[in-house]
Amino acid sequence: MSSTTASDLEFVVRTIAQTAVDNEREFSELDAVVGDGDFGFSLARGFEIVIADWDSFDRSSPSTFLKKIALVISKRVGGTSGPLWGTAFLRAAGALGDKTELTAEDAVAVLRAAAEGIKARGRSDLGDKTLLDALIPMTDALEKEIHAGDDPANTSAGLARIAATAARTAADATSTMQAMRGRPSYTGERSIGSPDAGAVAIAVMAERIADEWAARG
Amino acid sequence: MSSTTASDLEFVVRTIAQTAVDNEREFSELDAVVGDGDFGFSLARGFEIVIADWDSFDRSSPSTFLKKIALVISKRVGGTSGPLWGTAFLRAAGALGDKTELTAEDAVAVLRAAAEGIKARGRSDLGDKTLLDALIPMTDALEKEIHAGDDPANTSAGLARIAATAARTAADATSTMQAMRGRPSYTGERSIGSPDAGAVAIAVMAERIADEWAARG
Amino acid sequence: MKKFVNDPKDFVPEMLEGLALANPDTLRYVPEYNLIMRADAPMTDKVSIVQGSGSGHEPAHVMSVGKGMLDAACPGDIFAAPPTDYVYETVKMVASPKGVLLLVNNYTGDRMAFEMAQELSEADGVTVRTLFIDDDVSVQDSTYTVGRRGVAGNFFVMKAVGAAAERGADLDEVYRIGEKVNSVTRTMGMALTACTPPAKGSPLFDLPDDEIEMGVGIHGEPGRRREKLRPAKEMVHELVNAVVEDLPFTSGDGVALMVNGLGGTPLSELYLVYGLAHKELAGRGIEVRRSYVGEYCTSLDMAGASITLVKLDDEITDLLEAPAEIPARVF
Amino acid sequence: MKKFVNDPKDFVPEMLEGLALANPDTLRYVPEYNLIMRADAPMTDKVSIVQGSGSGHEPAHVMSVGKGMLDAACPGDIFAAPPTDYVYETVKMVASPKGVLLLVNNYTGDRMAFEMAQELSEADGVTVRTLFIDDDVSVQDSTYTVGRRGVAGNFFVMKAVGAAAERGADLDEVYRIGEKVNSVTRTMGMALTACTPPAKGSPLFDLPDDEIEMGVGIHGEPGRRREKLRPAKEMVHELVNAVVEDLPFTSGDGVALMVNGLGGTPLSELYLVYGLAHKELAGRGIEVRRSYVGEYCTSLDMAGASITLVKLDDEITDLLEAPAEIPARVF
Ligand SMILES: Nc1ncnc2c1ncn2[C@@H]1O[C@H](COP(=O)(O)OP(=O)(O)O)[C@@H](O)[C@H]1O
Ligand SMILES: Nc1ncnc2c1ncn2[C@@H]1O[C@H](COP(=O)(O)OP(=O)(O)O)[C@@H](O)[C@H]1O
Ligand SMILES: [Mg+2]
Ligand SMILES: [Mg+2]
Ligand SMILES: [Mg+2]
Ligand SMILES: [Mg+2]
Repeated sequence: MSSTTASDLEFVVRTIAQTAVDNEREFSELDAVVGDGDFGFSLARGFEIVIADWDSFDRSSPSTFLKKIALVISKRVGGTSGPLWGTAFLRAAGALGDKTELTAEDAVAVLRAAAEGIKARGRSDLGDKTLLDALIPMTDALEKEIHAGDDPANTSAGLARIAATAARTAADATSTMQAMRGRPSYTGERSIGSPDAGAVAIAVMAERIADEWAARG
Repeated sequence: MSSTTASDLEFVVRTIAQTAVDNEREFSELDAVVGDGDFGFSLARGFEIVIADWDSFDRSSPSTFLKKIALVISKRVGGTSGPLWGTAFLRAAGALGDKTELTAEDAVAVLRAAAEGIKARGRSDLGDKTLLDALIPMTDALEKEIHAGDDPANTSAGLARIAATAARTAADATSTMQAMRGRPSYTGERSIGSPDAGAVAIAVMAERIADEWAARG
Repeated sequence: MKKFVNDPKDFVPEMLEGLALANPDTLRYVPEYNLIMRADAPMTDKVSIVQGSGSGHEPAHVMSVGKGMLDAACPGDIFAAPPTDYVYETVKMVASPKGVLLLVNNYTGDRMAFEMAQELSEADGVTVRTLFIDDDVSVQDSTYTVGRRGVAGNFFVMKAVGAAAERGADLDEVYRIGEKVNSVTRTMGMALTACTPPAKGSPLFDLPDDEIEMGVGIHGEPGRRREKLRPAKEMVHELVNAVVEDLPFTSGDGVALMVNGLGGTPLSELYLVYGLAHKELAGRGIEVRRSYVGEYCTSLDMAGASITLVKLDDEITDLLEAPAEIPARVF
Repeated sequence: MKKFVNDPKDFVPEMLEGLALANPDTLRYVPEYNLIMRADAPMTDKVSIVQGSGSGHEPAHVMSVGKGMLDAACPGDIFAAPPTDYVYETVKMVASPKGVLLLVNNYTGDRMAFEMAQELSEADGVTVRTLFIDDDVSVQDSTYTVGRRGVAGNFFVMKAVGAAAERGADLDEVYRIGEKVNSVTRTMGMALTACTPPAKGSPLFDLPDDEIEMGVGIHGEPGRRREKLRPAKEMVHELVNAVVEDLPFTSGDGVALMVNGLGGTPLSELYLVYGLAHKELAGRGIEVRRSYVGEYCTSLDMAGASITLVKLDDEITDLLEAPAEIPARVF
């Protein structure tokens, strides 16, 4: 079974950041449908600082590194996304303790911790039509694949692809859901018919990670 | 030579009033091109009162009758048109003195007096791209035709048609002129290319008078 | 057209009724003449100040009636000067033994209506003077036009003469002050979008999505020229330039700076414009001593703004600082 | 998009800079945290009042900073709650020994940011209370949403707690007053057009030429339903009805009535709406004792309006009447 190294972690975070910056307009458009159109703007303002300050982050451990990211997000990202994504990165950092080498199981633990943080902060759960509805199914698919044993596809890149596919399917499926949390919930039934912006963002990030992981070879 | 009776005068005034009310929107649209789009609204607010109060006007003489019209216009019509059209009707009344029967020559005198009133009030003249550029050529054509003698076309209805044709030609020709007075003059050369709203209104009124005079037989 | 409107013919009367209902103690509405007046006018010991013009410029001028500013405003229909008769009746209602000052934005129709009303009032024995306001630098004076237009700068004239009258100045003195303020006030505006008169129901002119009208009039009259939409700082630079060079305002001058919204532009943008204009002036050594940001003279729902500068001296500053109690905010 | 804007990312900071330049004696701008604060804050003998929320609602809340209202406002980007850190730093800067009251419009993001900031501040030893404002009757409370939204009615809460704090009330008393005002304040709004966030560059939603959004949120969130544009009196009837029946307001009540413009609707229309609403209330035996017409809480350049009613008693009336010195007009 492949292991996720610290440099893999940096690659993933960096790709998330770059995806947020590159998709600023698209993510805002998604949020405009039944929200207020600022989701892409909010994320991009934080993640562009992540990229700008990239070299300066303390990398003494994977956990410290993630904590730094959490801090940048909390400092600069506003809206609902600021507290949610800040909490997610903070809890992810906490899940790693003082580990220096990371395994695929650690990746699952990190994602679970992030999801639990979002649930607690947002008083939300699976089925409320939020980013959790992409994040949790993606984590489930990843975990299932790891437990399935040493399938030849079971490389880091292969796992990334499986996660991405699961995230996309789940994000698309949010279209049929009615929003129970966040701004779209004000519209009641009118939230049905379009996917959740946060869930789609998770899918786009996971797909980009899978694409580039494959390219890394 | 035909004579213009008091009932002809009432017919003409009534037709002017009805034309103003019926063309409220069109006249405003014309004024919107390089003006402020209220010309039709302003005229209609006055002439609708002329129609509503029609039966109550003092008709002891043609002059008294025109003076009453002038008063209604002055009371209710705002913008540049209020003082101009009010003055025009007042001067027209003055030109009639205590006449009770009116001739075609009297019609010319009335139109001349109206034009002179507008010139004085508006400090304007032929060539400034205003309603004068339809009113004066129309009056000239009428006068010329009367002096041409007893042409068989020289009935009241025939004269009305000649006046209407002249007014229309002249109004259309204002398109190539640059406005020297009134709001369109602020735009300088940009006033070239569209006809003057006031001039077109004169033409539309004259045409309707000619049409209905013919119908009266 | 998307507006709060019932029958467009009732737009102005219904607005004025709302204004009166919102200010029951201080204002009186006279429907026959579209007249809004101070409930306590006329005062026998004070020159009465009247401003009239078309409607559609709110808060100008009906929302400037009150202690320390206007005794009455007599608006016409949307963008139409009031009928002579309304002006004449208004003067009658606020006629004071100390006289009446008529403030008129300089347009053909307004000039005619007010000049005729002045004549009629004088024949009744009322002392009347009429002051024409012409602060707009967009339209250059020339032999053939009626001259520059009166736009947002009229606010400063109203404020100054209102304060002077409240302090008991006589008619000649009030007139002198008004003329002086007008002579040091300059304005330039621009439109991002056209406005829609309620009775017309569609925009007054077509302005493509990427174009603006530089030097627009407050009745939607075309301005100096059409040009491409540009970043705010470039457009503000052009507006400030036109105003500064006209008087001209020079290094060392102390000024009042007004950023006036034309009706459809929110305060957020107006304050952004204010900051840019303030810095433009600072860069030229012109010191902003008083600032005004908001809507003072609008053009219905037009998106756009104008910039006004007033060159201050002690007398003008003192009059602008004086209190006033009107529906619209002034300080 | 047709706006006065340079780089959209700079829209909020440039607006705040303009605000500070226009009020050099009374306001201070702290760019690091988007913070606008009273130049003389914190006062050791007064509870400090802070309101934060997204930008795009001007004059709320940055233009309500001043004596008698807010000690500071910390806006986020357009329509985005401020980052927790900005709120935390703001509290630090205005922390008073008498405590700090945070006023928060009730939205998920704002709640989170302010709750986290309160925890951080309390850990530093500052006494903080947080009041959530939720006057919007459009959104019905339910088990799954975060509850009603805070909209234009926040003005009355700010005004009342600001006055009470200025008079020396302690934190619990100020909180009690804020909660009381919020409990008798109800608002309902509607949009004629969508708004255009500068960074998005296009309208936030599509609203056909003959449709309105009834019950719209101040961030352009869809409301109760789409419906056809109708004469003003019918739409105003619906708005008044929704507000009156919610509390409910009943015959004999004395109220403050606010007609708030959403940014793109001119004063002329707002006064027309005011008149209609006033008469609707009179017809139900509800007496308007104080009136507010203008822009108090906007949604960028959205055309539309909201109607707010506050049920008055002597205590609330007294606090609303108290003077305040802020960039935006309040009386
Ligand atoms: N209570 C919540 N729990 C989890 N996720 C949420 C919650 N509320 C909103 N979200 C997510 O955040 C996204 C919107 O983020 P953002 O635009 O920053 O929020 P807003 O503008 O409403 O404050 C939604 O698409 C959804 O995925
Ligand atoms: N000084 C003038 N002399 C004669 N006619 C004029 C003058 N100014 C304007 N007009 C006429 O009046 C028409 C516009 O009338 P109106 O819309 O009521 O004026 P405004 O809205 O500019 O006050 C013009 O089309 C023109 O024919
Ligand atoms: Mg959002
Ligand atoms: Mg006109
Ligand atoms: Mg006009
Ligand atoms: Mg938001």
